[in-house]
Amino acid sequence: MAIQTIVQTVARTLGEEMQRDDRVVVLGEDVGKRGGVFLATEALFDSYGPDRVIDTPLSEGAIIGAAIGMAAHGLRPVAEIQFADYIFPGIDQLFSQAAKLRYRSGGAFSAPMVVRMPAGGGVKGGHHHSQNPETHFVHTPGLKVVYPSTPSDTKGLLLSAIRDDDPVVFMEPKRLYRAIKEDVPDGDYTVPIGQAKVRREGDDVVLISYGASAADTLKAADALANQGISATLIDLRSLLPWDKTTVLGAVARVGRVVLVSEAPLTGNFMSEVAATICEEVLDSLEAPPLRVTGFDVPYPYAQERHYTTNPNRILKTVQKVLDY
Amino acid sequence: MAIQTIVQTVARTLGEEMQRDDRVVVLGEDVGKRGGVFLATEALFDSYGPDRVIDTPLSEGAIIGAAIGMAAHGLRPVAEIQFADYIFPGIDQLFSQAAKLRYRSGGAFSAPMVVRMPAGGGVKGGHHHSQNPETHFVHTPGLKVVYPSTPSDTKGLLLSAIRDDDPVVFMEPKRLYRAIKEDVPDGDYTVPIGQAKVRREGDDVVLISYGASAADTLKAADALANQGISATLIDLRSLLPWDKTTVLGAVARVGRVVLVSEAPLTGNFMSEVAATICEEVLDSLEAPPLRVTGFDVPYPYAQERHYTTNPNRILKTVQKVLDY
Amino acid sequence: MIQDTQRFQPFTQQPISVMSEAGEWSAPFDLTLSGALLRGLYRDMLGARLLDERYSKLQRMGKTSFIAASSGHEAAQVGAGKALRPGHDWLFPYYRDTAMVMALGLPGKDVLAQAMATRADSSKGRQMPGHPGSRALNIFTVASAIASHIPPAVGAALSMKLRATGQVTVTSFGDGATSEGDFHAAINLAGVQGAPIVFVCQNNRYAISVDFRKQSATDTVAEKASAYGMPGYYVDGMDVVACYLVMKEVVERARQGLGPALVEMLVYRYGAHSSADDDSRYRPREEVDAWLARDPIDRMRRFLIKQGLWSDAEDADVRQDINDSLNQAVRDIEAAGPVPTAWMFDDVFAEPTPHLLEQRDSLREDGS
Amino acid sequence: MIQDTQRFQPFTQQPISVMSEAGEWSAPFDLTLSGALLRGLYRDMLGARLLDERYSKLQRMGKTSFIAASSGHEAAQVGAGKALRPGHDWLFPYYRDTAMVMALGLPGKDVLAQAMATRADSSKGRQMPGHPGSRALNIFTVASAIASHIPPAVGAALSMKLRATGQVTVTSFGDGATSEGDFHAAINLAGVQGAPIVFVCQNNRYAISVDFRKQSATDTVAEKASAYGMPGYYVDGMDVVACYLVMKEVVERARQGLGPALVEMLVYRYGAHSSADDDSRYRPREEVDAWLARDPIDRMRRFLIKQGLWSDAEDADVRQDINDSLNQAVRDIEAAGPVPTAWMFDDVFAEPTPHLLEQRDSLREDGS
Ligand SMILES: Cc1ncc(C[n+]2csc(CCOP(=O)(O)OP(=O)(O)O)c2C)c(N)n1
Ligand SMILES: Cc1ncc(C[n+]2csc(CCOP(=O)(O)OP(=O)(O)O)c2C)c(N)n1
Ligand SMILES: [Mg+2]
Ligand SMILES: [Mg+2]
Repeated sequence: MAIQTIVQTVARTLGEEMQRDDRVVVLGEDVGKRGGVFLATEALFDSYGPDRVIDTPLSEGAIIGAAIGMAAHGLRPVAEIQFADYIFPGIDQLFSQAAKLRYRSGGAFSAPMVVRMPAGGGVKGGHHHSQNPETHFVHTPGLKVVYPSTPSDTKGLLLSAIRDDDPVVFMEPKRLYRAIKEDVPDGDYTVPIGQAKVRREGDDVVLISYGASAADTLKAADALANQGISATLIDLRSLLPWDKTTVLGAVARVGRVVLVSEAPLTGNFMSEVAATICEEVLDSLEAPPLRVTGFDVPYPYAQERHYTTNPNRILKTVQKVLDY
Repeated sequence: MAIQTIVQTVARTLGEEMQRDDRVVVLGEDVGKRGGVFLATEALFDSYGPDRVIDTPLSEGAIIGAAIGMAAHGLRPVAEIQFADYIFPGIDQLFSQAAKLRYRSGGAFSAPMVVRMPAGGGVKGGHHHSQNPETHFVHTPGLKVVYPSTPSDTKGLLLSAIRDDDPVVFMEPKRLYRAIKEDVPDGDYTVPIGQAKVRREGDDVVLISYGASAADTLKAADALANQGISATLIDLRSLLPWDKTTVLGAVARVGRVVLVSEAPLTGNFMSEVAATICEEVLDSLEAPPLRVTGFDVPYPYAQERHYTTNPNRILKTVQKVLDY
Repeated sequence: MIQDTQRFQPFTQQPISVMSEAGEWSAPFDLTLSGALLRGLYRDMLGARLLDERYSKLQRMGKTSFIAASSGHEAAQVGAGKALRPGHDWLFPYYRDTAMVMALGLPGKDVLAQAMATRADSSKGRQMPGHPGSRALNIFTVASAIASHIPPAVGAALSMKLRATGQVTVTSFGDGATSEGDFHAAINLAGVQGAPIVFVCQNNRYAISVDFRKQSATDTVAEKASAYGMPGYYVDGMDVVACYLVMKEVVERARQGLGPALVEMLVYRYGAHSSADDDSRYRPREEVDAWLARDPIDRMRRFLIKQGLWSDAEDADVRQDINDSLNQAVRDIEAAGPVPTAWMFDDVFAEPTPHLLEQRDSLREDGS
Repeated sequence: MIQDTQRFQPFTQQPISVMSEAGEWSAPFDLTLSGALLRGLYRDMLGARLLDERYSKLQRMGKTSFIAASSGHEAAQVGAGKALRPGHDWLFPYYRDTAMVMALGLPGKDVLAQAMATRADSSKGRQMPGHPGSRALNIFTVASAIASHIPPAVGAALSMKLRATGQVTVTSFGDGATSEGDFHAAINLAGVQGAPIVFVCQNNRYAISVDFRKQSATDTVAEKASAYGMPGYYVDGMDVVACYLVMKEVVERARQGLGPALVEMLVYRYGAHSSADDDSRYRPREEVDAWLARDPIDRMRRFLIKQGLWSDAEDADVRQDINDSLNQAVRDIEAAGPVPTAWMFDDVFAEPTPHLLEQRDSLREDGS
């Protein structure tokens, strides 16, 4: 076990897997000597050199596109998009090529690749260094999507993602990159894609979240506990596929649920979760499922702390659900 | 009044508005002499010439990007994306530039432009000529999104879109391009963005849809009527902003609702509508809101008629809601 | 066959050609290709043309929904396809490359099976017609989105270089594709990395209706190569031997680690853009006729006959053979029967996820 | 001032320069610029440098969160900014263009106000620091996404052409930006349409840590212009007069309807990429020192002194003036106070939609 942050875990896990499997290569902007602008690929260049740690030209289309071809040809590329906001110049490669390759070829070709990206706001990054584009990914058949919130899950899901035979979008909560330290299991520690983590069991309300919002939600749960309110805390971790069984089980049992995710409200991934809850366990609901999300505005700079899913907003919403 | 199809209405409405307002220009691939691959810009080139009807190089990024600059500079560009599926090479321009321009400049600049695109499947187009990418647009603050299903609404919303001071994504149901003829009002006929259309009032179930699915839903409603089941039929027409008032009013009154939209299930726009319904009028629900959507697979070729929201699938789902 | 010396110059003003319209050898070096190879080039062009004709007929009969014919591009496509080592090198083609994939070894039957989307289609009826692919032949299944296959092609070439496999990638596209951002992003990366890849642009001077002069401010595509630090060759795409020789040279150079190249082949699309197009709206008839008079197949036949490698009688026999086998192919493809509805849910992922199984079951339930 | 004859050749091997490092006039034509203009070029560079220094200090004090300094790029930026007609032509700059927007007329106070995001910021605190804009000066508000402003710049130029407004667009970006697909898509369109636009690439040979040799297989950016049918100029970006003269020539040519141009200015980034970067991880100290010795401001001062247009005493006075006004600016900006929370919901659309009003109210309710 080693006590480490999320961003350290990314770099070390990549290094371990590159050691184990020489098909694994890393590519992106500044991933080489610089070790990534967040140091998420630190020291890899020194260990594996420019053939396996590739500083690409400044083009997300080239990065993702090259990863697709490498993957189809037998490598296991891990592409870094410097900020999730910059996925869009490369999103056609992800959507039109990667997501549809296995399907369109009748299984003849596939793209076992990972696209890593720091996502989310609260770091004074403004419009283009703060967004949470996960809805775009989950709505695109052929992509898997994970979004861990702890160092251990980062390791476990990153290994699963690299070893997965299909393209996985690996979102990293940049606000938590250095905010949490944790003992991370050594060696071959994997977390299956598609399993949520119940971080806490409680009877009064279910709180569902993922990514940086999971940390906000945890804080809110602590505050609730102080008030004697016990919450079941679910960290989805995987968004596609997402763990319906765990979610529906908890909501059916507790009857009250608040869904927390920082992306804009309209079309937020939690809309999907809420719609599914209502489809499947309507009769167990004792209150409407309420969402705490970002607002339908471009990610603001000056007011970003009001935009995030801060514990205050979560608590007010939980109160509404409890008072219903 | 003139009896015309949707695609004829697009071309004629563009022509009328170009006549009225010389700031309006049309640009895209094959919009010139060819009149568009669907003839949605037919005859415009002959009337307005290459300065106002611009055949661009084959780049969606160039098309949307140029439209943004034209709009910021004072024109009213209407860009055509040949198929909605090809928005992705240009989506960064739409998301990173157009959607955020007014906001990021504190109102100094804006992009009053329309991005038209034939969308939806059922025309044997396979993966890349069939998709319904509206979720991506509604989830991007700063864009308005409309998706008419009749010739009259096409005219009314297209005029509103061109005259709107912000970027509007104008989705056209290509499966219905020539399937419906209708008397379309002459002259300055506009439909406000953000207003749904109640096409039929009924007491047993509310059916909500838009685009090509609205035609499927209409057929289903006819079949239901034959069985003595009366449906309220809502055609959303505008997806951002969408008409919460009309939807919530109808659902609160009737208590049962089926939501129909052809995009893949996970993250479908109807998930948003369903989540909102449950948030706001949970107690009036007599059955879970159920969705009839495309599946979470790339748009298939051979089986596309099973993929669409055909009336059969709608009817089975309505039955479930009624039986609940 | 490829000499040590480089035969062709990049960035020429005139397209590279090695035979006259009349079928006379016109290159400043000797013809050293075998008769078998030359006859093969011709036969492949003819096979593709006849397949096109059959395919069009099937489309008009409603047995397939769409065709984007390769007629007029055969010399370019066969020249390129034949320059690769089948099953070793990789090809990233676009939708018009029927003749190219066939020259590489894909049976015409597979092309038609994909177009007719029966159980005989190895890609399971997933895509619209004109989108073949083959794992065995390393033909990366076509996707409709223009230029979107070019970045993956570069990625495959980088993998080849990294692992020193001795393979080469060829990717093919039209003139319109050169305007897409991904063309640029990809070829730029290939230039920087010296990837073993050849970019083949079939310039028919139209992207559907859009004239090349509205596509690019340059006279040629080839000259764009200099922006990526690689040689660009401007080739007469109606001269199959020139296409073959230039391709062979640049492919082998890439194989030797000497870097990528861009090859522009000047061709003409004999038909409309596709069965969904009406080219009379934008192309003058005289222009079409002038190019029809330069038919690459006729030119090669004249050449072979002059070389004593072909005869009219043989021509008739070969046509008959090809047509017979097309007849048989169509019968077999139809006999295979339609693809099952449930296949719609396979191959989204290597293993189906719970939500896909649920959706498959829900469709069954609905029975629709 | 611009002569009828064209003074500068595109596609030179050596960067175009008109003065030596020592500050001697070295061009093959006479210097005809007025003393006032030359002094202005210097003063603008100095103003930008001093602002940079102040801005960095504010960042270290936590009064702004970020800076991507223009130090080292001043000659290029001032040369370009001064070549435009303020309030008539349009500028589409990138985040490093502080000196360029100031040369065009944007007060340093506005730059700092945007960076400090108080009520003094005309863009209402919406964006991270380093993202100025101005409606009055036609400075298209900076967006962080590299190269994303280039297609809109071309669109504006097309509008100018269509309406024959006599305006010109300039867009500016770094060497890294040239790899993005949108750079290509945009400049290609400009070439085809002959749009009145000048593309200015400030090549500092790094994109954050990525060396230009990993960005492009060419030696220069300028030579890429030939792929778009336009002239490309390779200019010494540490020579403000050369930058100004080349820009003036190509801007006026574009204004006359003679088409677009690409201008590469060879510069060096004196600091790290930004306050979030540590350049010692990838740049050798000796390289930085060598370029520091070529400081464009010092060179211009030597030139002016040699021309009898400047003195050390004047230099001290001007620095004092600039610093005084920066002091005042910072005081005013801070006094304006923070932007209100509710502003977060404005300017998404021209008119707020019901859902935005609802969300604004919900936030008020939450009080958070
Ligand atoms: C990204 C994208 N945009 C638009 C289209 C629609 N489209 C299909 S073919 C075509 C023209 C292609 O022209 P070119 O590249 O010259 O190839 P050609 O058909 O002439 O061989 C267009 C615009 C597409 N398939 N993909
Ligand atoms: C689309 C996009 N991808 C990545 C980034 C992150 N990023 C910010 S600056 C930069 C390097 C830009 O280099 P260059 O264009 O040479 O400009 P310079 O900073 O050297 O002046 C990168 C990669 C971005 N802002 N936008
Ligand atoms: Mg073409
Ligand atoms: Mg740079």
